[in-house]
This record gives sequence, C-alpha cells and structure tokens, in this order.
Amino acid sequence: MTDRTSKIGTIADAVALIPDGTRLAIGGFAIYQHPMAVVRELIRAGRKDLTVVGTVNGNEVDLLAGAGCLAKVETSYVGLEKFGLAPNFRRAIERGTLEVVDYSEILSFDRFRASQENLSFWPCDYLGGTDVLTHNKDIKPFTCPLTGRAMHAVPPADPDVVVIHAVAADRHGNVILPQRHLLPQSLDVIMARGCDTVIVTAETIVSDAEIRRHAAQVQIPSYKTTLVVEAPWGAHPCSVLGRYRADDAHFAEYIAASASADGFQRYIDRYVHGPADHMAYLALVGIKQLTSLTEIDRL
Amino acid sequence: MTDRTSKIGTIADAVALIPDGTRLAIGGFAIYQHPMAVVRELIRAGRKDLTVVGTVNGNEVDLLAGAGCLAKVETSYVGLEKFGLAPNFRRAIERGTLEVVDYSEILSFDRFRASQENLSFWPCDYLGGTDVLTHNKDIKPFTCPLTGRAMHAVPPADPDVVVIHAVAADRHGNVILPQRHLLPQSLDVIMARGCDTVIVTAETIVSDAEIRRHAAQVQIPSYKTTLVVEAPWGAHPCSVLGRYRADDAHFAEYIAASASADGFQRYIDRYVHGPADHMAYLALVGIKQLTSLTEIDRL
Amino acid sequence: MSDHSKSPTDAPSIAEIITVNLARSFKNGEVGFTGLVTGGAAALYGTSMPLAAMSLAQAMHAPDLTILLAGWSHNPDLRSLDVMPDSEFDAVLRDLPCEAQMISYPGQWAIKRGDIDFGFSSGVQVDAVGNVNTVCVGDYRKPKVRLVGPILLPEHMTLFGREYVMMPHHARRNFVRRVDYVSGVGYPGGMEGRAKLGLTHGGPEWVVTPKCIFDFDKRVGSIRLKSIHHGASLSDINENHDFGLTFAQAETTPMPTAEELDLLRNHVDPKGVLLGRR
Amino acid sequence: MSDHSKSPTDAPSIAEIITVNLARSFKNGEVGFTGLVTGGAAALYGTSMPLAAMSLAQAMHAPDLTILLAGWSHNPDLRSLDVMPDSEFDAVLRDLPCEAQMISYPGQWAIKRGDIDFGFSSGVQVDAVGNVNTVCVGDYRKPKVRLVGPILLPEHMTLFGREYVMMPHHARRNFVRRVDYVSGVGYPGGMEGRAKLGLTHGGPEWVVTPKCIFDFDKRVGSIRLKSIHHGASLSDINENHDFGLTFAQAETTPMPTAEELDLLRNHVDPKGVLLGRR
Repeated sequence: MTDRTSKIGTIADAVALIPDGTRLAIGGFAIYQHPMAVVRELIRAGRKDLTVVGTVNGNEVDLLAGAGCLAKVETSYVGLEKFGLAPNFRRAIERGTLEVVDYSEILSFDRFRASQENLSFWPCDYLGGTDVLTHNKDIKPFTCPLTGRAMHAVPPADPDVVVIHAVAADRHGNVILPQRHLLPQSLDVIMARGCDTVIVTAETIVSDAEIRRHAAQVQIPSYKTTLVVEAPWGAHPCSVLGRYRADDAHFAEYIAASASADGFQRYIDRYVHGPADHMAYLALVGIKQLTSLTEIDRL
Repeated sequence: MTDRTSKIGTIADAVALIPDGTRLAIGGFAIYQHPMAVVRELIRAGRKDLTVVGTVNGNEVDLLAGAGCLAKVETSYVGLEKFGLAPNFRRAIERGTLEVVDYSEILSFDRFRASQENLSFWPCDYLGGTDVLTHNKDIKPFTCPLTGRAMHAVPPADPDVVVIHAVAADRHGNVILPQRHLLPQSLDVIMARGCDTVIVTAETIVSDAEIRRHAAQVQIPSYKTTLVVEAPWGAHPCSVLGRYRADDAHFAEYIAASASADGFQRYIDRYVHGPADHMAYLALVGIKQLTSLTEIDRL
Repeated sequence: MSDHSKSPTDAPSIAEIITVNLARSFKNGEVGFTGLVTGGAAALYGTSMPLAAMSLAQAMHAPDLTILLAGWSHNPDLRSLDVMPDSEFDAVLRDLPCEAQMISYPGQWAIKRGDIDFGFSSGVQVDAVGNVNTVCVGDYRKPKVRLVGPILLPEHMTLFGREYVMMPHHARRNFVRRVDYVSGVGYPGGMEGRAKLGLTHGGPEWVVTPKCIFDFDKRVGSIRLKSIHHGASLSDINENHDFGLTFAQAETTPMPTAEELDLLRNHVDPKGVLLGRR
Repeated sequence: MSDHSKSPTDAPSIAEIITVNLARSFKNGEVGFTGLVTGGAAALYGTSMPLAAMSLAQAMHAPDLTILLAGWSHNPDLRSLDVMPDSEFDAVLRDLPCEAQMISYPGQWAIKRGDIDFGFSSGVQVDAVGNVNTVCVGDYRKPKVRLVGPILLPEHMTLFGREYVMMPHHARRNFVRRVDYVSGVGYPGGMEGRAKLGLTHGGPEWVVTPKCIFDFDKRVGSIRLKSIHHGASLSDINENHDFGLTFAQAETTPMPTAEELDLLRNHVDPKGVLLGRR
C-alpha cells in the first residue's frame, strides 16, 4: 500500500504556478478574505501582464494594479467599500495603463458557473441599453433558439488558475466552508469548481479525521485542488469571518500612502518588498496588532 | 398593525390549484418523499390531462398514470427502484395512451434551473448520437454564438404548479430543509424556486420562532410559497428521510395489485377512493403499520 | 431636550419624512431588496432609510412584506441590532436573527424570475431619463474619475420590479442631462424605448434626495419633480441639476402622521440604530 | 469450511476476478463514480464490485483515487458498513462517514467539466458499437417493453472519461446488433464518428459480464472480446450475443494475485458486505 499524496506546498510554490500572463481568479470579495499572502508574493516575484477575472474585487486588485502586475481586469466592481474608491486601480485606469472589462455583478458570478459547467457561453436577456454592451466586446448578441428573443452570450470566466484563502483544509486538498457563513464565501467555491489549477491557502491545515467530522462542509473536494499552503493570517489586512476582523488601521495607512504613486511605492517597499516572506510580513505587522483582530467562531 | 397572512390550507385547497391540464411538477425522487396525499386527492378529484414535468419519477407518476390522470410525462426516469419497472406507467406507454418525452437526468435538473433563472432555454453540448434527440422534438439545435460549436437548446421545465412534501414549514410558507440531507431533497428546492404557484405539504407546521432558529436551513422562503398544508405521513408509502422509512409491505401490495389493470383498480378503490381524505387513508393503513416505520433525526 | 428623547410631537426629520413616504409606497406581500452601504449619508440613504421604511410598512399596512438585507438576510430582526453591520461579510450580519439566509448563489431569491419587487440603489450620476452611472466620470477609455464598476445596477434596473434611486447628496454634478456611462437603464424613449431594448420589466420609480423626490413620466421617459421636502425650495432644486429642464411647481412631500412617527420612533427604530438618535 | 472463512488460498470467485481486473485498470488520482443499484446481481455488478475495485485500487497502486458513491459520498468509509445502503435517499447512506457530501446540484463534482474519470452503468441492451439502451424494447412509439428512461446514461457515456458497462446477466437478448434506443452513445463510426456527433470525450471502455470482458476497437468502433473468465468458454460467449460477429479467440481474464485476494478479502471487504460471504 502506498500513502496518499500530500499537496502541501509553500507560497513560493503557489506563485510558481502563476507565470506572467496568467488569467487569474482571486478568491474573496471586495475587501474580504483575499489570499493576500499570495498576492504580496506575486509582487515580490515581479509578475507581469496578469489578467484578473473576478466578481467583486478590492484591495487585492488595487495592490496588484499599483505594483504594475496587471494587464487587464474583468469584473463588476473594484473598490474598497467603506474606505472608498480603489486609489491605485483608479490611477492606472485614468492613466490608461490598465484595461478594465466591465460586467454586471450577477453575470460576473454566472461566468464562473459557465466555467464550472464547461459552457462556452452564459445566456442573458437583460443587458439592453447598458453601456456594458457598448464597451464590452466579448459579449455577443444572439437569438434564443426556442423563442426567437434577442439575447446576449456572455463568455465564461475560464481562469487558468484560481487562488483562494480558506479557514481550513487538509493536506490532500479537501477544503472546509464554515457552517455559518455569508454569501461571498460561496463564490470562492464556485470559482474553485471551474478551474483545473486551484491553489488554496488556509489558516490551518487540519487532520483527515477533522475533515471527516465536517464532511458536509467540504465544498471543495481534494481532487479539485492542486496545491495547499498553510498561511495563518493569510488574508491580512482583510478579515476572515470567524477568525479575525479587518485591520482598519492598516487599511487607513494603505489609503493614506496610496494618495500618490510615490506614497504607494513606499508602502510596498515597506510591507511587500521589505519582508522576505509571509512570516516576515506578519512579524512586521506585529503579533500585538494581529491578535487584537481575533474573532471566535466554530468551524 | 395587521397580522401577517397565514397560507395554511387543506389538501382539497391544494388540488383546487391544480385544474385539469395543469403542467405539474411533483417533488420527491424515484420512490422517495413524494407528496402522496396530494397525488391521491388528485385521483379522487378525477383530474385529467395533467402533464408531469419531472427529474426522476416513481410511484407518484405510476399511480397517476394508472388512474388515467395523465396526458404526458417529461422526465429522465419513471421506475420503482428496487421494486422494478413502474407497472401502470409501463402499461399506459405500451398501450399508447400516455406520451413520454425523454430527457437525460442532468438536463432534467437543468430544465428546472432554467425556470429558476427565467431562461428561455438551457444550453447543452453532449446529446449528439443519443435517441433523446431523435424523439424529443422540444430540443432544438443551435450554434454557440461565441465558439461556433454545435449545441442544443433544452426547453425550461416551466411548471404551472409545483407541489412538494417537506419535513417542516411555518404558516407563512417558510420551508425547512433538514441539516443532514441527501442530494434528491435539494431538487425539490430548485423546483420550488422556479414556479409562481408552489404548494408545500409538511409533516409538521412549526412556529415562527422555530423557523428563526433554523434560518440557515430555510431554503424556500415564505414569498415563494402559495399554500401550506399540514400532512403528517404525507409521503406514505414513500419514505421521508429522518421521519419514516418506506412502507415496503405496502409497495409489495401495490406491485402485486398492479400486475393487471383490474388489480390496480381494486388497489385504488381500496386505498384512494375508499378513504374520504388523507386522515381516513392513514386510519386505513393503520397506526401500527405507520409507527413501525418511524425514523429519528433532528431537523 | 436630551439626545434620546423621541416625542411624537417633535417635528419629523427629513430622513423620517422620506422613510414614511417610502413605506407608504410599498404593497403588502412585496419583496424589497437593499444592499449594505457603509459610511454616513450613503449608508443612511442606501440602507438605513430603506430598512426603516420596509419595517414601518410591515408594521402598518404590509405585514407580509419581505425585507431582504444585503441579498442574504430575509426579514432580519432589526430591533435586535445595537449597531449596523459594517459590511456584507461581517459577523454582525452573520449573527443577525432572521427567517432565511442565502448562503449560496443562486439561492432563495430568484433574481432573474423577478422575485424582487423593489430595490434601492445609488450612483454618482443620474440623468433626465433615469439612467444611473457607477462606472466613470468623463470618457470611458480615459476617464476623469474611474468609479467602482457596474456592480448590480444592470440587475437593479431591469430584474427588480421597480427601483428607488437613493441619492445622499443633491449636487448639480450628480444630476446630469446624460450620464457618462449607463450602468442601470432608465426610460430612454419611454416605456416603448425600454421595450425596444428588450426590457419588459422594472426601471426607476423614484429618485430620492435630501431636497426632493423625483419620479418619471414613463410614457415619454422624462424625469419629473414629484415633491419637495419641507424646508427646501423649487429654486434649490432647479439650481442643483443639469437635466436640461426646469421644474415650475411641485407639491410638498407629505408629512408623517402621528401614528407613523410613533411606530417609526418607538417600534421600528427604538434605539436609533437606523435613523440616528434625535 | 464455515461461511465466514476467507483463506487467500480459496479459489477466487468470478466477482473477485472481475473486481481485481477493474482495480488494475484505474489510475492513481482518478475519480470514479458509481450509482447505488439495489437488488441481487444488479447491485453486485452496478455498485458492489465497482466499490470493491476502487477500494482495492486505493489500497494497491492508487491511494489518491476518489470514490464517488451515488454521486453524493466522497471516499465513503465502506468498511464501516454492516449492510449496503438500500437507496440513494436512505439513512444508511446519509450516515456513512466520508470526506465530502454533495447536498445540492451543481455541487462538488463538475460533471460537465469532466471531473469524473470513469463510471459504471448498465442497460437492458448493449450493441456492437457500444451503445446502451435503458428506454424501451421494440419500437419507441409502441414499445414491447417500456423501461425506465435515459437517466444518467447520456452523461455517463460522454461526460465521464470512460465507462465500464456492467451487465449482471449474459443473455442473448441483452447483446444485440443495434439497440432499440440509444441512451448512451458508443462508437458509431469509431472515434471519428463520435467526433462528428460532437463528442470529444468519454465512451465505453469495457463491457463486463459474468462470462467475459468486452472492449472496443475504438478506431473502427467495434466491440471485441477482451477476455473470458475462468470457467466460461468461447462458445458460451458466441452463443449468447447477437452482435453479428463471431469471436475466434480470447485470453483468459487474468487471475488475482495472492496479495490482491488477501487485500480484497481482509482489508477492503472484511465483513463480506460488498462481494458477499464466501
């Protein structure tokens, strides 16, 4: 009998799966639960020409946009919620150095459902009159084969790689969704089910027995997962529901720094290029600050 | 302040919502958790020309077919699982008195998803070479607007009325799915979400407080529900997971009776036309037999 | 008078006046959808007044109305809140008692079937036919300001039965002749124009600001001044839009009744979590 | 010898021979899907042998293989069973410990993406190009026997990577020149024929019976006799099909090794729940 294969790797292993030019989907929602440890490592590694395909994006795209890693973003939203517009994303768009392809929010979800179902398009009948149609040339008109109604074909998300941050996973790649969760967390699941290369960073790697005790919550089974990385506080400064709150002070510092390109450069020099890796980043933020964010919930 | 409206009614109220010719979707799966109390009342009321649109059907369709209530069945399966082929359905098809429109199982699910999403068709790319295409003229070929690939447009289920049997609901129409359930139960939910007239029979009507304690399990919210009927043992002789097992002895009696049309007539005379209503049916089956089927599980 | 006193004889605030008028416009049995907007006036207009209005309607004439908060919580127990949730992904929202929770998409509300009867949204620009813009100011390819994106606006303005566009500030730059990007579609060419675009459902009903309520002549597809809030004037309105039309008259926005104010202050929002402490 | 003794030196049963040959054909990392067929030989061929074979493969060369039972239970702890589940909706299945449970559709396994590497199915008729029929015997519009319907056969034979067609009885009426209804598509016109039908994936790999294993010349699209089980003869096979071709020779189905038999009897199925007590 041979042992079951471990899919455990490092954040560097994750980034090695995401070469320049990758079409990348990043888990999380707005400024919540993004796999920030991987995002920072992408910047350290100097990745270029990435396309981010998303649903509701936030600081993860803003950071990559500011660092010059992006060629294109396809999404319904890039913003920082209560912290306002995404300053670096905004600057890149206004300067014309970044392309954005706009979708409505529901269609941005549906595009990942199309990928999950291997559909070459998702049908839609309600975009008439919007400037989504004016500017998004990837969406094509067609006629319903049964009713003759005018419709639009929306392209699937089809990411090359999906990277998400989870609360818990096992070494084989089984990923747990917490029992008590909100809607955004389920979008990570849809993303992961529609891609052949799925990277999961997790707050904790749990035992096989723990997985079996939570079998009803294993929403991403092992065979869907390519790589599992243990990354405690891996979403910082974003929150992870049931584990820690958002680091509002860090966000405020980020916003203030991002008022200018120079200020942003000083921010990434300090928080991205300064620390050699994720653990060094956490040490820089400091245990006192991190633990002050703690939330308690069961799986 | 006015009181919130109660949607509680009777099985007769349910059947009044299902006139002759209704396009009807019936919850449950194979020989599991069908709203049999309503099915029997449809026969008592002498309903004609019903079309059943389903996914995986069983004794509920067989009973309606035998009683002459059906004009058409659109589904992927009609059978009695471990009890074999559906004898009355089979007889009706072989005699040419009932039309069946065949779909594959996944597409039979997708048709209800199309109804949930108000899509006028569901796209499919894998039916080539099957006799589903030969005989089902409701499915039409078309070309993918983005890739040029040959595809087929599958019509939505679009039932006029959905009737399902649930473990628990409140008087406003909030319906609970048990925490621990299997795949077939979720299909009832998809059905209910894609129809404007939804009838729910429930083992028990629970309080508003009970609903709030199980909010994460309320998969059909009140505004989707038209009528709620308390119908204990409402799926008999089918099982209801966590409440009672299938009545195998009753199924055996049904199968034996259904060997001939005359035998089947004697069965429905005894079990459908004999008892005036659902409570009389339960009395006929007998409390001893019913309670012998009891299973225990929490919500 | 202390911060906490809420006598029904106190004059109603603008927020209370708007809330009561919204509440009266909801029908029994409807499903109303509001996002979770955070921060100051945006939160008040985008989330708190809609929630208070739906709660008030439930307490008055619409006991069967369903409140959908953040597309997730069905009929939340708002009176149990000590503070508004901070975001669509925080523990306050997760822990808020309610009747049903939508933990996956697609879920309980079938948005494309038209389950939602009315919704609330906002934008940086609204124009004279009711189009709403959340994407950019200036040219799309080289914008003066890039905003957040279309988000759920296309759905709000077509899949929902009707839309209340909630504008927390009434400034000239927000009320334009033609938006720079149509995120959500109003009535270009009137109802006939919408039909030509394939839109058979929904559209903006009111545009609500701190000064007034606009509605639409849906036949011709033109914004109208429906009513002016107590304390605002016609010139206040006309000076603060660029619709290319001038409003000549309008009624005063109807005031709450004593019963409505009492319910709002003492039943719907006893802690002032929604509309603030008076 | 008592009912319960299972010496590895006992001669292997046909079920054990088939199980071991199936197990050898699975690759590490694959995902295998089996339904929950009930009743006698149908259950043995449709569910129990597939489960035993996947478990054996996991214990031998394929520790990363995923067993999908009834499309619901991922890697069930089969050794914990005292009895096989009775149906796809009973408490034994619900309570069976496993790694992940698919409680809604679509769910964990993305069937249309090709997540399933192989599956097991059956039919009343299989024909010379590997088409399978579960719908009717005789004319579709006026059938001699109406069967259950297409069920998941179209998906099994195109969306899964390959299919093992498990036939519990080897009778002439089940192995026909041309099925009366194509529920699942074989190789009409070979691989080229499948491609012309738009099928770029999947298809039948083996047809397994109590007497033999068939496979396919996929290029020309013709069924072949791959091997004959110990105890059966070439004439047994040729007399019991109506394929319109006669098989001239075939090897004997390879026998289990002592290690395989030991694992199967003492590790995979120690209580005889799957393959029965010897």
